[in-house]
Amino acid sequence: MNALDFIIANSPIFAVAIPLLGAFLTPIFGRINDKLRNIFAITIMIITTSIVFILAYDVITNGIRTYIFGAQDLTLPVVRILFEVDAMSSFMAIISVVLALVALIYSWAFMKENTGLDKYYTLLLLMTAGMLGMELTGDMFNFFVFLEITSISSAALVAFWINKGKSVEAGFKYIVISTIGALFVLFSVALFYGQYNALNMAIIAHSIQFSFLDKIALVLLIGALAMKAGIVPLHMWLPDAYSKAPSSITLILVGVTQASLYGLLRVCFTIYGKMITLSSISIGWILVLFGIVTILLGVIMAIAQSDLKRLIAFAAVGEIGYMILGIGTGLVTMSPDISAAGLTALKGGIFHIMNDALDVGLMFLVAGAIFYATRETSLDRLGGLARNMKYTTVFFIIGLLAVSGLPPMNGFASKLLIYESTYQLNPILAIIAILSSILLLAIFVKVLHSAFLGPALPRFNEVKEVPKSMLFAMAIIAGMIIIFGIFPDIVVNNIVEPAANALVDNAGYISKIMSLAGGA
Amino acid sequence: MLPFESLLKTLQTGSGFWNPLIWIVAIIVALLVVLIIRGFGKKDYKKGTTQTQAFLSGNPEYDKENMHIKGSNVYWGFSEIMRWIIQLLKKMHNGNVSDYVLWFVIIIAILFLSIIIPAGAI
Amino acid sequence: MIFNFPFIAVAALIIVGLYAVVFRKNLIKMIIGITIIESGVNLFLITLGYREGSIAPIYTSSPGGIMSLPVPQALTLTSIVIGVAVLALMLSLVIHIYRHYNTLDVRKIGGGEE
Amino acid sequence: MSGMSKIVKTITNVAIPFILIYGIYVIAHGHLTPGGGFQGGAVVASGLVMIMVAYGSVWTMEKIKEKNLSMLESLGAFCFILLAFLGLVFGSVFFNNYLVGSNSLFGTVPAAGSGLADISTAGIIPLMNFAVGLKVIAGLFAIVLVMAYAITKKEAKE
Repeated sequence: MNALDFIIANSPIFAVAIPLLGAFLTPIFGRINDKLRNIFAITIMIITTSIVFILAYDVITNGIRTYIFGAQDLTLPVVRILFEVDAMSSFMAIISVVLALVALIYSWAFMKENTGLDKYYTLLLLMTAGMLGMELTGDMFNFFVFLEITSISSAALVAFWINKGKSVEAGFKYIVISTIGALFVLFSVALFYGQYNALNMAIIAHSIQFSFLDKIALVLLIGALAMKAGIVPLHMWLPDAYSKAPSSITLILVGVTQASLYGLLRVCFTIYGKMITLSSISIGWILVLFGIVTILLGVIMAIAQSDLKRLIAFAAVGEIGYMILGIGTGLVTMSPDISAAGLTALKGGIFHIMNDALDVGLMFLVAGAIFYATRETSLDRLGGLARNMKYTTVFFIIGLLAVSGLPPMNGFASKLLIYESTYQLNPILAIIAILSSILLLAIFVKVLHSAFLGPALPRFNEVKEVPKSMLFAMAIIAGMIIIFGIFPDIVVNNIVEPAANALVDNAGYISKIMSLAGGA
Repeated sequence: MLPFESLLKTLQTGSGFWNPLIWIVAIIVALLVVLIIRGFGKKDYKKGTTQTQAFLSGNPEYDKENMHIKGSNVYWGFSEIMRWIIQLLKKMHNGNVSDYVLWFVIIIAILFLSIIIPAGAI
Repeated sequence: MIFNFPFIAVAALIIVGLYAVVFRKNLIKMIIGITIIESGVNLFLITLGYREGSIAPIYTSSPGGIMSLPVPQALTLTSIVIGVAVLALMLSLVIHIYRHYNTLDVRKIGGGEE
Repeated sequence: MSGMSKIVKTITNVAIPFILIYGIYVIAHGHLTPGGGFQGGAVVASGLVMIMVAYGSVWTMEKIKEKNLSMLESLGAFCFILLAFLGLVFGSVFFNNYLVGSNSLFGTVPAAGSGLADISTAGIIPLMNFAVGLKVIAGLFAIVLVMAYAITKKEAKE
């Protein structure tokens, strides 16, 4: 067995274990030298990223992968922890690692003046490991554990600037909300375990009966994961946490939110996949309703904000609504097989997960750059920054075009898929979505005007362009936005469509484990 | 690795298609038209004359710094009309974590009713 | 009937905990509420693995007979460990909140959000 | 928190070896009896917290730096992951219990059915218990120590 085969065979576990290993080695390197520690963290993340890409390539070409912990083969009843990676998982994992890598590069200069950076890097790597674990695991209890790992480390990072009261307060809110959500997830896991004697997602999905207890579990899982994913009206922690965290952390928080959204999809499409297609069950419509409310509230609140990061956070809430709208439309049309329009909506929703991460992420990075240069986040006191921060302005304009869904950026491609397919479900949905997209444009034009344009303000005469590592991080994301915008077809055909098909095909997901266990 | 033709393929949306390259060509053409139209007026523009000064209905121009419209004043009219709903929504985001959890309980209750009742008897 | 009692206790604990989180205004009391919810969930897990008249699942010098299921106990243990970490993080954040605001009243610390 | 009276300090000095030994016993027998890394670690950490209460957090902080504790904690976690990786190296699967049946340390396969326990069984599980125990001791003690120290500093300032 050569080295590449070895890496491919063990890639699911490497994706989680290497950041974990790196997290605990970081303090040791931090004792030697600050620069060495940063290089070490970035190296670890580059290794993780390449492993995730190898894994994703392997999954998309060869189908679902499983990895059993501690043994070569599986016996019934399945008590072993196992990872099950399909195209959807690997799609989400790619987003998470890319965001984490960019955040690490960005942190180099952005967090330089802070103390306690050993802990910062440790927690950041832990958070990445937790996110990847949530996305790759095939076990409900393991999902809960990784959910908690992610929550704890990200809450600690939200409150990283402990000298600011607001940051600590936002971190506290985040951990309270996350813990309550995670406890209800655990309660649902216990309900499954009590009925089916299984913790594995595929086995639960195989034997699910949709009894009364299953309905309770479904309600609790949807509620808890929707809260973690920031769906209105459970989103209120999100603007607080996003706006008070350091910008590099906010970028990963976007990924954490989407990992929770992935959990929601896993629950709806895989675990309840057999039952969701029954006409008496209206989960699809519930998601569509959630999506519309989320879009509307996000954009209306964003218009009224005067704090830059809080404004972007509400715009991010609106963007989450688009994903939910697309995915909910896909779910509505499943009876029992998905229609062509439904598949388009699902593709749009999944593609928008990636685009939202890039667009909103770039916006947060720009907001962080403005904060780094001017120590100011209020739009009322900013102005004329384009004179001194040329590159940041260019990146902001790219992000503006992308986030408000203007062609030819990537945001347009995914939103177009969502508009066209929701129009076939109900025209009003598409109209609301398009109008909100226009409002998003208005919101960010306001930011462009009040922060970057306008006369030079004397108090910002000394402002300089941000350091190179921050510019480089922004350039990576801006480059991806442009490439995905000009060639949306590559992404949709190679990554998004397998992910959508994998999500719909829950029979394949179940039979993989069943054939492995030799039963049924 | 990727064949060149795959870059030129269009994104099918079920009821239509989207090809950014055509769009970019259209944008370049539009920019050229704009440039040509701009060229017509360019020779009338003279620097250093009163032509370049701001005209505010005959009022004197303020300091440059005071001329900048602040972030919360942009879209003033729009937010004035939407005031009632914005005030309502802002009241919702009161920063109190107890209320956040209360919303969670309410949503769980609503979801519970909406999933249990249509499915009929327990 | 008597074997349903733990499940009633689980429901009671979760409701009491949620009540404390929602209606108590002191941050420490809210944290206590979260811990009560966690105890409820842990009790539920433990109860699932219990069988009437069973012994603890330890093989060392075991007296024989049916054993209760060890998997839920392992899950509970993991959940307790996570609970300790969450509790520590929440308490240390509360210490910092108290330093900044000089109060633990949840209505006073959240004010001033736009 | 400054130190407490001489009586408390003396009693602490007498009691602490027993608490530590009990905690280490619980860690070492984690694969045979109820207990394991977390439980034993919590016992040891509470013993250390007793020292902190008796002698005061400022004194303890001077003797044991918080930085060293977090290094120890990282070391514990690192050993745990390393053992899992060794499973990959020697047994071709992550977390593989490669020591079982190797007749080396902890490598004996126990007889089937109930009976008296043999401590030299269970493969890498006792080793992992020690790693977790180290992490829990350092982690829990660091949490309590830092919290107490922070509150003491706050009181001293006022």
